[in-house]
Amino acid sequence: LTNIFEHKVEQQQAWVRVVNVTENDTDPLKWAPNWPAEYDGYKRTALPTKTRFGGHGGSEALPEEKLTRDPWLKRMFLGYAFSLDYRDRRGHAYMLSDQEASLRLTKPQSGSCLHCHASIMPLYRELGNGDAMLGLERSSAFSYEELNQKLRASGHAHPVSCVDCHDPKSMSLRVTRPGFLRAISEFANSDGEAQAFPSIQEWRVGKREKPYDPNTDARRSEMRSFVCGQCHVEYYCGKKMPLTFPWQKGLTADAIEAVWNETTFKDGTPFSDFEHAETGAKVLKAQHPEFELWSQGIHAQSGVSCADCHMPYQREGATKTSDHWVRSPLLNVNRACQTCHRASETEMLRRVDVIQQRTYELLQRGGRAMVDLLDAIMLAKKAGVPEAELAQALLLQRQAQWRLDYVAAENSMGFHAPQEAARLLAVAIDQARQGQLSALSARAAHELTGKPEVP
Amino acid sequence: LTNIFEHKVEQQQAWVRVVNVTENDTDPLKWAPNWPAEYDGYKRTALPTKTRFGGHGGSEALPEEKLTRDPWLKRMFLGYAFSLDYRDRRGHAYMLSDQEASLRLTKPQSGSCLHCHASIMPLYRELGNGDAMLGLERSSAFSYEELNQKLRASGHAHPVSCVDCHDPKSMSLRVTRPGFLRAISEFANSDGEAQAFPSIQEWRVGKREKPYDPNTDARRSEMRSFVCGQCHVEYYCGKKMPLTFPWQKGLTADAIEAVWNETTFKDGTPFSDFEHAETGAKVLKAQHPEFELWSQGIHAQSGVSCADCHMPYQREGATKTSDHWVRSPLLNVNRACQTCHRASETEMLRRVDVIQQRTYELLQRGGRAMVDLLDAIMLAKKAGVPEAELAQALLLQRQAQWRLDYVAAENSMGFHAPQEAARLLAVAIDQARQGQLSALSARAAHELTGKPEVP
Amino acid sequence: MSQWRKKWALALALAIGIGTGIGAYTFRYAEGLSYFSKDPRACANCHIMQQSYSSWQMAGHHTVAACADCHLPHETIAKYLAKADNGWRHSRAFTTGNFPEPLEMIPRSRAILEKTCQGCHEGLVQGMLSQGNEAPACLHCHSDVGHGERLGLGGPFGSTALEARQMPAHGVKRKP
Ligand code: HEC
Ligand code: HEC
Ligand code: HEC
Ligand code: HEC
Ligand code: HEC
Ligand code: HEC
Ligand code: HEC
Ligand code: HEC
Ligand code: HEC
Ligand code: HEC
Ligand code: HEC
Ligand code: HEC
Ligand code: HEC
Ligand code: HEC
Ligand SMILES: [Ca+2]
Ligand SMILES: [Ca+2]
Repeated sequence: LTNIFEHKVEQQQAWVRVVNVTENDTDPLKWAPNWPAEYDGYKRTALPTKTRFGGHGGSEALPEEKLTRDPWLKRMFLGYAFSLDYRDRRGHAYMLSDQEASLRLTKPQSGSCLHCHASIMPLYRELGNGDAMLGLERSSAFSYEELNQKLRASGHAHPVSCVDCHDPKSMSLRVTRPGFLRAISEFANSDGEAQAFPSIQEWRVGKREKPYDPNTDARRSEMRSFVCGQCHVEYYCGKKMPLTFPWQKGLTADAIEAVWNETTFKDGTPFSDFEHAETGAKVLKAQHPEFELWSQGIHAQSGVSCADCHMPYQREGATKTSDHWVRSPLLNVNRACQTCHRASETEMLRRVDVIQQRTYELLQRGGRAMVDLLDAIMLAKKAGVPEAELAQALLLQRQAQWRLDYVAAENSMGFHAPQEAARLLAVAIDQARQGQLSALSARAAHELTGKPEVP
Repeated sequence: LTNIFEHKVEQQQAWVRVVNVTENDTDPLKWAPNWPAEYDGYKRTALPTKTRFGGHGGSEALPEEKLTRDPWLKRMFLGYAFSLDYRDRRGHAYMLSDQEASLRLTKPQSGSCLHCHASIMPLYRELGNGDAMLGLERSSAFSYEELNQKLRASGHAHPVSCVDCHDPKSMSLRVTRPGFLRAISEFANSDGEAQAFPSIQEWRVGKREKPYDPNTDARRSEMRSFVCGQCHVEYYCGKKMPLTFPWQKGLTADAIEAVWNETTFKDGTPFSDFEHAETGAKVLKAQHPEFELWSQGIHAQSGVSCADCHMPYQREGATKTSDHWVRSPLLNVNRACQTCHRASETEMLRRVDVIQQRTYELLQRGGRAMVDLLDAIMLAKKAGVPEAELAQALLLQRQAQWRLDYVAAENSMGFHAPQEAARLLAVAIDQARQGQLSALSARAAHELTGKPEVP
Repeated sequence: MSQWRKKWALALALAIGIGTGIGAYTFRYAEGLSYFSKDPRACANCHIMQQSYSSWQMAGHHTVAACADCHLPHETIAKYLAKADNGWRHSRAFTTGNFPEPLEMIPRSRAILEKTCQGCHEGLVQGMLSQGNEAPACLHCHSDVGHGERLGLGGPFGSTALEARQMPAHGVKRKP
């Protein structure tokens, strides 16, 4: 009986604002009295979680080092900060401290890094005199340490916070990050396939008078993914160019590669993330393209959003709230999957496992092909093959490495788009082996001075 | 208006048997008066149909030649009857006449070929004195021509017929083909993953007193695929061994390869389908593994059977029948797919297209890798590389060709298990390129008499 | 539900249908009047609706909601308009046999459903509805509340789910 009574009371309390919150309230604690259930969930992102390929495990100071687990990653990144330290992700609560602790910061990094690791909007507005987009642009001139200090001093040094995804007045979802706002509008303006985004399809056949703006044009179901797309995306973030999400031609790995290939730095040199320390190839680095890979999968194209799986609704007393403990859905199959899928929890876990296992097997196969390619190039160099004759092998290294890294850096081990991930790995493997063939035949031709003719 | 009256009347109808049918009634016309709707559908399998990758198109005498469309197929099959004539499939009505018309018959073929191309059971019973299994075994001693003549003389020269899938007394589904009966029982007895087959899982944990028998043990939903698994499967059908479905280790392409690798002919030589005319590699031929690939996909593992998509229910007045016009489900999306999927017809077609396009692209990529491999081996041979040093390249040809052919010969262009098909192609490409590397470095080593050392 | 409203709605429905005299006959004959009853068996009067009826009986809501609770607006006027609309469209379709099978819900029907879900579950989903932008689509996640998994014409996931999954191979019967 008391139970019913409690329910009734809670029902009325939903959404009673105990305190007022504003654009500058980056501390989630401030929001807690109004929305205690959401706040409780949010706080739990500090708890350790572990699945076969997800989460970060126990209570160690830092998550596991990917470079130790897969040495071919380290080899692939030689010459770049990622070869120093590259770890598993973990909960949102750690995003700022994990960044600060990374040995990648022993190389000079740009202030733009904070775009996705802190509740940065007030600082952007400050830097841009009210214009956040300008603020972001200015942020790339700062070193990471300088901007981090400014942030700490401003009192906004929190991980992603309520105000980053919610309008404090209406609590509607909204996107705040300038990087995303610009890029999604560029994407809308491209002719890249947009099956997952009905509002972009509509905008494209509509008047196009104003640039596409997710905060006014997107549907609620799209916003449930856009808020995540602010950060879980491929980017360039360095000193040579402002923070860029490369979506001008579409959201596929191939379209993104094409954008990078056509990009030049201010000094006119063609875009690349780094020069590979061993081979000298000018290569790319892919970072967590969850949003992009998801967009190529059947879930996205059926309207299933990130929040559907990673923040499923849960019943708390007499109201339903979104679980703000953003984490692997495999820890919460009942709510995350079974509202849509009738299969048992064991069966859902088995399905994911089959998909991830296939991806993992191909990924390791790709890693072996990459190592063989690097070996072949180095042997050719040792044998004195001139630079020019290795151009093709180096180009193939760039292409293969892009795709292999794309799937490796994506955090769902292929689940977000199983067939597409397998396709990318197949192409990566082909390119790596072709590079190896090119290096081998260049070396053979060199050692035979001209013979056998390269087939 | 009459329509409504009819509805009301039909609602009351039950199965009225106008004529009696028996085990020896292979002529579907005999069954027509009892089940006119099913018979009408069955007859329509003679109509031409066409989708992007399915069906066979217009009213030409014979379907399109695959060898012309994809010349790499022809090259891959050199030395085997499949390099003479290899066409698109079409409707069931043509199965016997298309076989008879095939130029593959210009090479001696075994009588067992009829197992899947005619209503053959009465003839098997005759050959085996009532024991069909024995009849099948004896059939391999006959040449195709001999047995075909016997069949024609017996009056049973019909394509797959009612009696092949239905018990004439109860009209229950049943499987008749000895090849399937033996193989599915062997598979049940293996520890191959059987996610798609609940009754096999049960049999395995049960007493196992009697061998697994689909006709008594399988569920109805499984029978709706087993009847197709009688023919839409990988096989060996030649003179050196009775007809074999290679399922003793499981239903994956890898498990089947393992079975072939461990098989020897009676004369003790290791199993292979043919010797490649150019390279001399002892290779395998994969035939239409629809049942096997389907079993690895999410549909099979969710209990969706062949008949669900290829023979969906349809309403005729107030009664429901299974559409016996077995054909591409893309010609019938509403019934075939929308019965389970909530997306629109256009959207379902688009989804299939995305899946098939990705598979097609990888398949062609695999074809190029295969041609490069064959070229590399031939160059090495020309350069005088001794046989022994090419052993690895030839082995890799066998492995790569097996997987490439497996996906090419499967008739859904990857749809039945999209990620698995992409995985197989990725592995095929890797193997083909590794074979090429092996041949190239053998040639280089040979031409340099010992140098550079093979990496 | 008052008597005069029933009559008013019937009149409206017939007025739409009367254009072709035959429409009225059809409507009556095919038990079109059942559109004006709350009894779920009334919907099942058409064999086309049989599948929906039997699957509804197996789904969670059958003890708390009947067809009309979900498929017709809860506000009186809107309810009768919808009844007339459905009544006319379904009767005509039934007569001509001209409709897709499995059935496809039209957007109007979908919109009604969304509203009726909210109607009963207002308290629970208050938080979801309180956000400024458009309401979430309940059917995106809960499309199986009324009838279980989508049924179409049957098959292993339809009203024959239990049958197909559990029935041994023998005993195929013509389905009604
Ligand atoms: C249909 C469900 C589904 C959707 C939609 C979905 N994901 Fe996932 N996601 C998963 C699953 C399953 C995993 C694998 C988790 C694991 O391995 O433990 C995963 C993994 C992840 C991971 C790694 C999680 C970890 O614990 O390490 C991240 C980050 C992620 N997804 C972000 C996203 C983003 C961003 C989106 C939208 C753009 C998205 N996901 C859409 C189901 C989904
Ligand atoms: C402001 C940037 C930002 C936004 C917005 C954001 N994320 Fe994250 N997310 C991160 C960072 C950074 C990490 C890694 C933190 C770490 O490893 O310390 C992370 C980690 C994760 C993880 C891994 C959690 C674990 O337990 O391993 C998941 C899952 C995830 N995010 C999903 C989402 C989803 C879903 C959304 C949208 C609802 C979202 N993220 C929005 C930046 C963001
Ligand atoms: C576009 C958004 C974005 C930008 C810009 C960004 N990050 Fe992250 N970062 C993420 C997300 C999302 C994750 C969690 C997913 C993962 O670990 O792959 C993450 C994870 C991390 C981690 C923990 C895992 C690891 O890689 O070891 C570190 C450290 C990190 N980022 C450092 C940086 C640094 C340094 C920069 C600037 C060069 C930077 N980030 C720029 C979004 C971003
Ligand atoms: C990374 C993005 C993100 C952050 C950070 C975030 N939310 Fe949310 N929040 C969401 C999403 C997505 C929804 C679901 C919106 C919908 O229903 O469409 C949501 C929904 C809500 C709702 C509506 C009721 C519900 O639970 O569905 C409230 C209230 C809310 N959040 C409060 C908060 C508070 C308080 C914080 C900070 C402690 C916070 N949110 C942080 C993404 C976020
Ligand atoms: C809001 C609905 C929804 C949620 C939540 C959802 N799915 Fe799905 N899922 C779908 C739809 C729709 C499809 C596409 C097939 C179809 O139309 O049924 C699908 C397809 C799949 C497939 C087959 C396609 C593929 O990529 O291989 C798998 C596996 C799957 N889901 C697993 C999951 C898992 C695991 C979760 C939870 C982490 C999940 N789904 C959550 C709706 C959902
Ligand atoms: C979930 C639906 C589904 C299931 C289950 C299914 N198929 Fe298919 N099948 C398809 C689709 C879609 C295609 C592609 C048709 C096309 O390209 O026109 C196809 C293609 C085929 C083709 C080539 C058809 C043609 O017109 O050329 C054959 C043969 C086939 N399937 C046999 C089978 C067999 C045997 C099984 C069971 C072991 C099976 N299918 C299970 C959907 C299905
Ligand atoms: C007795 C052997 C046999 C059985 C049993 C059998 N098939 Fe076939 N099927 C064939 C042969 C042979 C062909 C090719 C005929 C030709 O090309 O002339 C074929 C062709 C097809 C095609 C291509 C049709 C087209 O229009 O292109 C489909 C689809 C198909 N079968 C599906 C099925 C399904 C589903 C089942 C089970 C319900 C089944 N088959 C049972 C032997 C069989
Ligand atoms: C295990 C069953 C089975 C056996 C045994 C079998 N077939 Fe078939 N055959 C099929 C099926 C199923 C198809 C349709 C699918 C396809 O074309 O890939 C087919 C298609 C064909 C076709 C038409 C397409 C093409 O390949 O040109 C010919 C001709 C043919 N078979 C000849 C033969 C000959 C000759 C033999 C004996 C060496 C034989 N078949 C043995 C099942 C079988
Ligand atoms: C290749 C296999 C195959 C052939 C040949 C075949 N059927 Fe069927 N038949 C099926 C399948 C599968 C079903 C669905 C049975 C179920 O759901 O249990 C079926 C169902 C039926 C039913 C039950 C009612 C219905 O339509 O679902 C009848 C009656 C029937 N078939 C008659 C015939 C007749 C008459 C012929 C010959 C003209 C024939 N069948 C040829 C596979 C076949
Ligand atoms: C009897 C039910 C049923 C039928 C009929 C059916 N499907 Fe599915 N389909 C499923 C189920 C179950 C899944 C797995 C995901 C889930 O649980 O929703 C699925 C998944 C899918 C997926 C995503 C998985 C993948 O392989 O990429 C696609 C695409 C798909 N179906 C297309 C089709 C098409 C096209 C047809 C018709 C030719 C069809 N389906 C017929 C039940 C069915
Ligand atoms: C709890 C709410 C609820 C009740 C009660 C209910 N339905 Fe439904 N009905 C739904 C939903 C939700 C759908 C949409 C299903 C979908 O999208 O596949 C639906 C769909 C339908 C459809 C369209 C065909 C289809 O399968 O999509 C028909 C017809 C239908 N219902 C008839 C009925 C009849 C007749 C009754 C009473 C016997 C009934 N409904 C009771 C919620 C309900
Ligand atoms: C006169 C016979 C008949 C009666 C009585 C009937 N229906 Fe229908 N219903 C049909 C037919 C025929 C269709 C297919 C119409 C179409 O798709 O154009 C249909 C389609 C539907 C649909 C899906 C199409 C749409 O309109 O969105 C729903 C939902 C539905 N009926 C619900 C109901 C409910 C609820 C009742 C009882 C209040 C009911 N029906 C009574 C014959 C009937
Ligand atoms: C006439 C009032 C009424 C309508 C209309 C209604 N519901 Fe319900 N619903 C209930 C009640 C009462 C319960 C609790 C039943 C129980 O606990 O068994 C319930 C239970 C539920 C549940 C939890 C149990 C389950 O079946 O999964 C869900 C989810 C749900 N409803 C969603 C919906 C959706 C979505 C719609 C609209 C398509 C809807 N409801 C329409 C009254 C209604
Ligand atoms: C994005 C997916 C999603 C959407 C959209 C959604 N729900 Fe739910 N709903 C869920 C999940 C997940 C649960 C299970 C919560 C739990 O188990 O704690 C749920 C639970 C429920 C329950 C049952 C609560 C209980 O356990 O008794 C009802 C009733 C319900 N929802 C109604 C609705 C209504 C009405 C709407 C539309 C306004 C709606 N839902 C929209 C995902 C969703
Ligand atoms: Ca990058
Ligand atoms: Ca074979």
